[in-house]
Order: sequence, then structure tokens, then C-alpha cells
Amino acid sequence: MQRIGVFVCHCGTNIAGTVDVKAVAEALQYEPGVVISKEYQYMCSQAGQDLIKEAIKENNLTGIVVCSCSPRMHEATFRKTAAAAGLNPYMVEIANIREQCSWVHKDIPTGTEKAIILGKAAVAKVNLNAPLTPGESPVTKRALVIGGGIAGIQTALDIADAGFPVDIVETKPTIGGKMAQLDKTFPTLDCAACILTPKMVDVAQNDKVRIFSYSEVTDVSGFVGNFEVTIKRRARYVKEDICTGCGLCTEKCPQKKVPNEFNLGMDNRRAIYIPFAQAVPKVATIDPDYCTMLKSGKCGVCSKVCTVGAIDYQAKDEYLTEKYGAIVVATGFNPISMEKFDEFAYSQSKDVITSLELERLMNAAGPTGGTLLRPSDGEHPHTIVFVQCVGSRCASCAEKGKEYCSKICCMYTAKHAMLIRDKYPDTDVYVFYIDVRTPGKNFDEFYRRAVEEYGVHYIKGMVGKVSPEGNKLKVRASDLIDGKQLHIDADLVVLAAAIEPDKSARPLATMLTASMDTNDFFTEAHPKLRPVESPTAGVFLSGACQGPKDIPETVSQAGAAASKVIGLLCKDKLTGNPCVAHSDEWMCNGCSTCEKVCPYGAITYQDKEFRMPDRTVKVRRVASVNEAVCQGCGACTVACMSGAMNLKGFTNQQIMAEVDAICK
Amino acid sequence: MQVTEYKPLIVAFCCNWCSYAGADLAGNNRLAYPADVKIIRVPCSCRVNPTFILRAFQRGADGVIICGCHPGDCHYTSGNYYTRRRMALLFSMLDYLGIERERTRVEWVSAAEGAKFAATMNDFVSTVAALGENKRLEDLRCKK
Amino acid sequence: MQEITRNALVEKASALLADGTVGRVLAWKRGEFDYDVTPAVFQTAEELARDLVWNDFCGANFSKYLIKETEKSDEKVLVFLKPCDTYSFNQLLTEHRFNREKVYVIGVPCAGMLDVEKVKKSAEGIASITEDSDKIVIETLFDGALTLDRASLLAERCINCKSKKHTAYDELLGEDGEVLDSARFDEVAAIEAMTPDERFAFWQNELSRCIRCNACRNVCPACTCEKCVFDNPASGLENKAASDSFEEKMFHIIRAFHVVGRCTDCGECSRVCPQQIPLHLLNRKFIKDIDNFYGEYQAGAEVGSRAPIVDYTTEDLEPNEAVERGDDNA
Amino acid sequence: MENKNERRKEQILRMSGVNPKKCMRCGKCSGTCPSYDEMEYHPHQFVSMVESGDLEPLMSSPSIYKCLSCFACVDRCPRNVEPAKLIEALRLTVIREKGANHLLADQIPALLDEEMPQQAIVSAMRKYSK
Repeated sequence: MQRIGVFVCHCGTNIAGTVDVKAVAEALQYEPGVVISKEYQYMCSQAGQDLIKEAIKENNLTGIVVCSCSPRMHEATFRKTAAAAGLNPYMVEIANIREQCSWVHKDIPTGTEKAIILGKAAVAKVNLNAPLTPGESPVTKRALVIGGGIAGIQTALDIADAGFPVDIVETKPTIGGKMAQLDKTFPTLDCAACILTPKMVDVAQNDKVRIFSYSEVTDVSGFVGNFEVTIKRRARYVKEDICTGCGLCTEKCPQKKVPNEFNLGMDNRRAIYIPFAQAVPKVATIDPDYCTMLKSGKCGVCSKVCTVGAIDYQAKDEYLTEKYGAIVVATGFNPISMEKFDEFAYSQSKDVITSLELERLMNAAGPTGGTLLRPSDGEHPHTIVFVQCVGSRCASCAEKGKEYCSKICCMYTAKHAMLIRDKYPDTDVYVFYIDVRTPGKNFDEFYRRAVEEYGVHYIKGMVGKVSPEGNKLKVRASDLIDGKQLHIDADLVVLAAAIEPDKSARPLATMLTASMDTNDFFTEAHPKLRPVESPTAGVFLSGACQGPKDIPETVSQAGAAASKVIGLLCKDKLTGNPCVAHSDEWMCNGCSTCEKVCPYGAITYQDKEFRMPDRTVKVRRVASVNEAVCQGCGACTVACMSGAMNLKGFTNQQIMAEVDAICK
Repeated sequence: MQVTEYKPLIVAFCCNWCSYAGADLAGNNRLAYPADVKIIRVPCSCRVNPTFILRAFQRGADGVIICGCHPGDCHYTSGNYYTRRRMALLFSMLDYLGIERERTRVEWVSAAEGAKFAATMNDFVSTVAALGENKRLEDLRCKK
Repeated sequence: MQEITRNALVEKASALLADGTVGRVLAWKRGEFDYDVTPAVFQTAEELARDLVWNDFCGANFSKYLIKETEKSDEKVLVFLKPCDTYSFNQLLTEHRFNREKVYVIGVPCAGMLDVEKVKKSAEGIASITEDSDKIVIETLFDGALTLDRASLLAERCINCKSKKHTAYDELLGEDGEVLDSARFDEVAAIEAMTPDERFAFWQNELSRCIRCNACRNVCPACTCEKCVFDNPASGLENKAASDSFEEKMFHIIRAFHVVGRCTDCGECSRVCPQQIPLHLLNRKFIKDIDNFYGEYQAGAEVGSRAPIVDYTTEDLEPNEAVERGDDNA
Repeated sequence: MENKNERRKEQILRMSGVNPKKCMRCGKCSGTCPSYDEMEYHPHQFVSMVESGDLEPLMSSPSIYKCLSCFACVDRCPRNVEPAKLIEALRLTVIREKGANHLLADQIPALLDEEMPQQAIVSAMRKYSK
């Protein structure tokens, strides 16, 4: 039996004005377990707290009920008070007789009656309270960043700057991501390489940062502060620590017909290659799908020309396992496939390209050396049509494209149009738009400049069809403002393809037990207040894996994610919330139902040996809750049929006791 | 308005993060609602087991209302979505058994919606009061 | 008349026992009367030859027995499953309740089972019952032989059979059937169409007969908890006998709620109820609602499926709309 | 009058199964329409005018007979609004309200000539053989 103390607060006249506090204290005195019941002017004051402390000590109280303001106000205060008197802080219950009683009810009899009932419910609950101790777990002071684009690079740099080691895992042979492929950046038009490559060098030279390029995460276990991650380092057949990146092999390799993915297949590279001149790490990689030596054992040219002996045809995939305290997901995006939008003739004509392809065509390091030429015949295009929202803002029932706005297209199209008009004033540029969306600092000004200073034709309407005819592209479109149907003979059509999360995100989310939305973007812990955290503790989100983002936004989110990681890694130990779910293993069926509703992936199943009453040993599958991960929502407790799953601090029995006390 | 002596007993389960805070806000703004409403704090609306609801009715409650964060705003991301499915099925079953559907309700009340909380409770209390005492679901043995 | 003969089952089981594939056989055993068939474990060919029956009274669903039987030894257990039984079998596998490797399933086609109550009502002093294609011949002590239409004696769940297709088996005797379009929700819809007062009266009439024997729970293949809430004093639901009108309802509501999304609608609860309470109408209401609200879902159609009650979409309907939706359906 | 128009709109929406509120006014339907120049009102205008209840002008305009029912707009609409179905419903409403067909199926053979594309014949059947 508990020994319970009840403390009724007057809160000046805030409570005492509509509740007869003396009557409340008196009435609660006779409740089961109550040994002392007092009232006082201000319980939260020093004197009030001292009164509670003394009462706890004098009466050997095992639990207390404070009838006062909302627990959201002073629960923490009274828990500290209890702890100071040697009582477990979770043996405190608050009856909210101010916000939910005295302030909303007018006359004293009604207020008093309700306050007594609320007090009784709290007493009934505290009778079933058990001392709770928050679990503690150590923190591995190392972070993992998955994805080496601008988001991952910035996050890694910021974490390293705070003094914590960081590893970047990147699937491509080099870090840099999509930004490395871009030509200029809006709205300032500085060149992407000029601002990105110094950061790539910083990362490479930072002794806190390790880069695992050409690698992927294959397994994640553990939980916040204690992740264990398996990283697969794919064989690149070149010894990374020996290769100097001189590039001789990439010039001598006889296999010249490999589509160059960095230029989106618009030109070719060799079977041994360095994606681009500023690649980090700047080492060569052999493409096993094209290398004749690896496929048929005949060639070996690269090995012969390599002056340092870095080529290793025998290399195998390697797996390494590392421990991390925090994981940042920065897996980025890709343009969607254009196959469901063939009215734009993407598959029929080389001169219908996506905007990312245009970036490469305009980039000085691209396939045309920065001169804008048509991919089909290398001619200079004179009429260029841009089509906006290709695959963005589609209704889900249309079963093609994405429902969301891809966010970045309006701005990069304005940039493309402006750059083209600037460099080739003899070119006519048409942009067909549904809306021009330019929220962002200096963004609308930028777009207006494209229209007003550069004479780009912005037409409100949509292209309905593109048909290749001869060396022209017949574009049929509507002009909704003028109420005309336009027929334009274009030389080049550029499609603003919607962007979607990288394909690697979905399996990664499963490994991390991080939740995703229907579009495969990672879900935030809270859409407004915790935008860079995943609901899964210790997993953070950076960049376009969380939703479409431009570079400034990505960088600021990357910094925010880093600061959250730093905040976590600064701690030596993590103290959990003790009000977590707990499974009674003897009652657990091992049915996996609770696991399905847990938003945090806190529940796992294990086969455990049990000594049965008949002295046999039986292996049973039972649920176990990782207390460091569980946040205590209680979804599992209702999903559990047998009642094996219960929530500490809000047990089935406690809540039913409250129900009973109220309904008595 | 029908004036009646009869005072219904209402049990309100409120999630800690939104609706309980909404109830506190109603208090801060002195927005009155009948004292017949007694609030039980739960971490999330998804903590409410159908057993609790039936238990309340068994012990003499006349109405039970569950309040949680608006869909999409759950502190635990998905808790109220589970609540929504569970209660949709449970309420439909109670209706199927011939129990007055007005006695059970789910409302989404955010921490900023003190006025909505008070209005909801006023409406719920008068609806349940109009139905009268809960005879169909109450346990005669436990009622004093 | 059942397509497969009893002898085929005996032969198959004996052969599998003989070659060591299985160590035990779960099958139907002859009882005192022809209509009273019980589930049993057979360990020898002699037992099988003597006692195994396969006739129109083999309603029992063995899926649940596998939990205990597979634990008893390292040998495999042979089980005969009718199409509807295989749904329960899959559902239990979804819930990891036994090891699939330890079971050898033989699918048996089913032509529907008879309702023992209907048979008893149609004849007094039953001495024996034999099948003759679509007729049932009942030999009685007082009135001689009665010949009845088989269809008129079918159990409700078999009249509204949802599937003749086995969703799991290692070996199939005879031909597999198809998933059927059944009218199983018509009765639920009829109750939905009543006024609330009529519904209340209907259920009060049905549920007040409940004697809390727990047969419905004990037979239910979804009710496999290590410790049932109704036996657990800490659950707040434990009660040995209904002492008032509410407890019967509470028991049945909670019982039905605990199997939401897990109930395969096998109908065992109604079959075993000694008071003939149509318990399947509670389960079917949930199934009908799930189909209406969240899209069609058949528990046990495949292993590992996620039940709608532990799933959600952001666009789900509101609980108060759910009740109104019930009106439209009526 | 107000009511009659509302009822008519409701009927058109029900017949066509189109929800014009889904339209985001991109104009791709009109950009794609092969009959655009023949029409007084264009596919996107059909959608927005039906939504705003402006049915009279549409129903009395020859535009409803200019639609080829080629369904290009239906196929390409990113929001699945299906303007052609809406135009079809308007046509049917006109026909129903007149109590007579615009053109009888029997009359069609006489109107055929060698130049007429196959698709026009098929869509004529679609349009007039209700």
C-alpha cells in the first residue's frame, strides 16, 4: 500500500476563488492510501515546496498528489521537489484544478465537487504508480553522413568543425552530387564549380572527415547514440591510397565507348575513368561492366601505363562495420524518367532534353565545352522552348508524374533562359509556364530580369505536343492569356523534369526504420518544429531527401542537421524518457502487431529461452522495447491483444483507475 | 434550449501535446464549459484503448470523447491516424449494437484551439444531456 | 457430398506416417454419433484406419491446434485443411505463432459442412446419417429413414462460403476451387438497416443468452494469446460469468475488436456457441466496415499482409463519419 | 432559373465523372487540341466555364461539335480532369434537352467522303449514336 500525501494549492485566489480548497483537502484525506492532506497558498513557492519535502520525510510518503495548476506548468517543479526529498520523481501526480477546473467553472459548489473528483482520480492513479528510472545509454562520438552532395558535404564540414569525426558514404566514385553537374547557380549566377569544389577540397583535407566513395550502406542496427553500420566498399580496381589521379590510364584505355553518366550520356568516357577534373577523391575507377580485362582477361593497358602500380584487377568488394552516434541522411534527388510524357518526344528526338542535360550542355567542362549546340547535329539552336512542370503537380489519379511542386524548376529555367539570351542574343526563348513560383530572396527580381532585361518570352500556357519534323521540333502550345494556340518551330526543347528522391532512399529508410511519405521523401519528426530530424531518434535529414530544395535551402538545412547532430554528440550519455513501453514477456505472443504501429522502430523480436512451470525450457518469440528509442506514445499498447504491452507511467491499470475514480 | 436538471457524466481523454494543452488554453482564457467534463491525460490519443471507453460506460459515464492532435500534427507522427481507424471501427460497432452514436466522439483540438475545446465540450455535453442517462451501456451493479 | 473420400485421407496420412515425413496427424475423429466429430491427434496407421472421419460434419478448423502440436516434438505435424481453414493458417503464420517448417499441409476440397442444429431439428432419434450426392439420408429410431436436401442443412457459413481456394498447402487432394462472391454481408446490412432501437433489441436478445462459456474464444483461431485478457485479473476485463447486461456486451465487443483485421471469417465462433448466438455477425461487421472504409482486405489471404487496423492513410475518414457511412450502406 | 442551371451543372458533372475543381489551369488540353482553331471555346475554357456555371454559352456554341473526341486532352492532362468527357456530357445535355439527336446515325453514311479520316468516323459514332 502506498503512503500518499495530498497537497492542495490555493494559487492565491486563482484556485481558491472558485474551489473550496479546504473541503478538497479534507475530502481527499479519506481516499485509499492517503495519509496526509494539506492545503497551502502557493505550493510552487519555496515555502510550499518545503512543506511538501517535510511532509514526505515526516510521513515516509511513497507518493504525492499535487492539486494545482496544469502539469504542463509545474509537473517538472514538483518532480524535482519530490526528488529533493528522496522520493522517486515519477511518484508524483498532478490534479489539474486550475486550468481545467477553477478557471472554467463559476460557482464554488461545482468547482469544489469537480476538484475533489480530479483529486480522487490522481490519488487512484498514484496508488498504482511505480518508481521509474530513466535509462541511460552512452553516445558514440562519431557521425555518419549518407550522401556526398552539397547537403552531405556541408553537414559533414559543420560537424567536423565542432570537433567530431564524420564519415561520408557516397555511392558514386566522387562526392559533389548534382551540384557538381550544374553550370551556374541562381540568383547570383556564380558558377557552381567555383563555389562547390573548394568545399569538396575542404572535406578531403579535413582530418576529421573520412570519405567512403563508391560505397554504400548495407546494414544498420542499434539506436540513437549507438548505431552500428555496415558499409560496402565496392571494388574500384584501383588502389585509392596509391593512385595519384594523373589520368594517364583514362587517356590510354582502349574502351572508349562508355556512356558518360556525369554528362548524362551525352558523350563517352573510357572504361577506367575519373568522373570530372575536380573529383574528390581524385582517383580512377574501373567500370567492371565495360572493362575488357575484367570481362575477358585480355587488355591490361591501364596497369601497364600506371607509373605507381595502383591498378588491382583482383580487388574485391570490402565490408567494414563502424559505430556511430548519429546518422544524417543526405541521399538527394534525381529527375524523373520522361517515359510517361512522350507527347514531348523525349525518346524520339535528341533535341528534346531535360534541364539537367542543358546544364551539362552549357557547362564549360561539358560535352560541348560550354557552347550551346544541338545534340543531334551540333548546330546552334535559334528557337528554344522551355516546358515547365513536366511531371510535377500531377494528380495522383493521372498515374504519371508527381503530385508535388518540384520547387526548383521555375528558378533554374529563368536562369537558363537568361544565360542563353545573354550569350546568344539571336536566340528566341519561350518559357511555357502554369505559374511562376519565385518565393526566395532576390528570386522574383531575378525572374523579372529575365523577362524585362533579357526579353525571354514567358507564356502562360502549356505545351501539348512536340513532334519532330525534319530538323525542327514542331511545338504546339496554348497561350491562355491571348487565347491562342501557338505553333512554334523550335530547334531545342528543354523539359523541366520533376525531381524525385534517389532510389536508394527507400531501402535505406527501411534499414534506418525511418518513416517516409508516399513520395519516398523522408518524414520529419515534426513538419514545423523539428524539420531536420527524422521521427527515428538519432537520424537526421539534410537536403532534398526530405523534400525538393534549392541550394541555399539545402545548405541551411544541412547546417541545421549538423547542429542537431553536434547537440547529440556533445552529450556523454543519453537520458531517456522513463515513460516508455514495456512488454511482459510471459504474456507476449510474439505476433509482431505492435512492431507494425511503432513509429520509431523501437520494438524488435527475439527468440528467448523460458523456463516453463513444468520445468521444461521453451524458446519463445517475444517483443522487446528499446527504451532509448521508444518515445512513449502508447500505440503499441492498444495494438497488443493480450495486454502484454504496457506503458510505464500510463499503464492500463492506472488509466482504468482514473476512469473508475471519475465514474464512481 | 431545453433546461434540465440532469447532469451527464463525461469522460474526456486528451492527448498531452495538443488537446490537453488546448484545454489548458481554454482555462487561461476563462472559456467556460460544464464541470460534467472530466479530463484524463494520456500521452497520445492512440493510447486510448477501447477497453477504457467501455469501462467508462460500464461505470456510469454518459459520454466519452477522445481529443487528439489534428491529423498530420501528431507529436508521435502517426498516433492519431491509428486512433482514427480504431475509433471509426469501434464507433461503427457501437452504433451497430444500437448504442446512441452521440455518446462517443473524436475531436481534433490543437494546443492553440482553446475556444474550440470549450465549444466542443459545450456541444458534447448538451448533446449527451439531451439523450439522458446512459441506460444501454451502463452496469447497474456499479452505479451508486 | 465431399469430393474426396475418407479412405483417400487415411491412405495419404498413413503413407506420410510410414515414410517418416510426419510424426503426427491432426484430423477429425469419429464420435458417439455420426454428427459428433471431434478434432484428434493420430499417431499410428491403426488409429487412422479405425477412427478418422471425413464427412459433412468435419467443420473443425485445425489451424489453432498447430501452435501446441508443433511444440510437442521435433517431428512434423500433418494437418488437413479445408479452404476456409487455410486463411486462419496463414493468419497465424503472419503472427509467427508456429513454425511453418514443422507442418505438412494437405489441402482438402470442401463441399460445405452441415449445421448440426439444423440436422437435429429435422429429425428425432437420429441413429445414423449418410450422404448420397445432394441428399442426406437420416436413419431415425422412430420414423425410419428421412431423405433431405443437402443444401437445406448446410451451415450458414457454408451457404455464404467466401472461398473454395486453398491459400496454403504442401499437397492438394483433388481440385482447387476459386474465391467466391458470397452474400455474407447481407445479414449485416439487414441489421444496419434497422433503427437503433431495433438493433439494440436484436443484440440484447442475442447476447443475453450468453452464458460466458468462452467456447467462442477457445475455438477462435485468432484467439491464441498466451494469456487472454478475459483470464487476466490485471486487464480490467476478467470475469468468470456475466453478472449484468453490460458485461455480455463488453465481452463480445472486446473479443470482436481484438480480432479486427485478424478474423478470417471462418465462422467457428458461431458453430460452437451452445446458445446459437450469431457471433459471426459481429466479426463480419468489422470486416464489412474495413472493406468499406479502407479497401477490401481478407485476413489470411497471404502471409505477412498488414491488417488495416495497424495501418493508416492520411486521408482516412473520421470516426464520426464512419458511423454516418454505415447509414448510407444500409 | 438559378436552380435549373445548378441542376444542369450537377448532371453534367455526374454524367462525365469530371471534377473541374481538379484543374490547375495549365492549358495543356488547349495546347494539345487539334480542333483548337475551329473552336469558339477551347478545352480549358470548357472546364473553367462549367465550374463557374456558365453553361448557356457553351451549349449554344458550335464548339461542342468541333471536339473530335480524340481524347488527347484526356490523355495528357496532368490532373486527370478529362475535358473531352466534359464536352461530351455538354453535347449529350444539349441533345437530351432538345429531345432529339443532333444527327442520326443513319445520316452519317451519306456524309462520308473518301477524304474523311477513320478517326472522324469513329468519333462521329461515339458522338451521335447515343
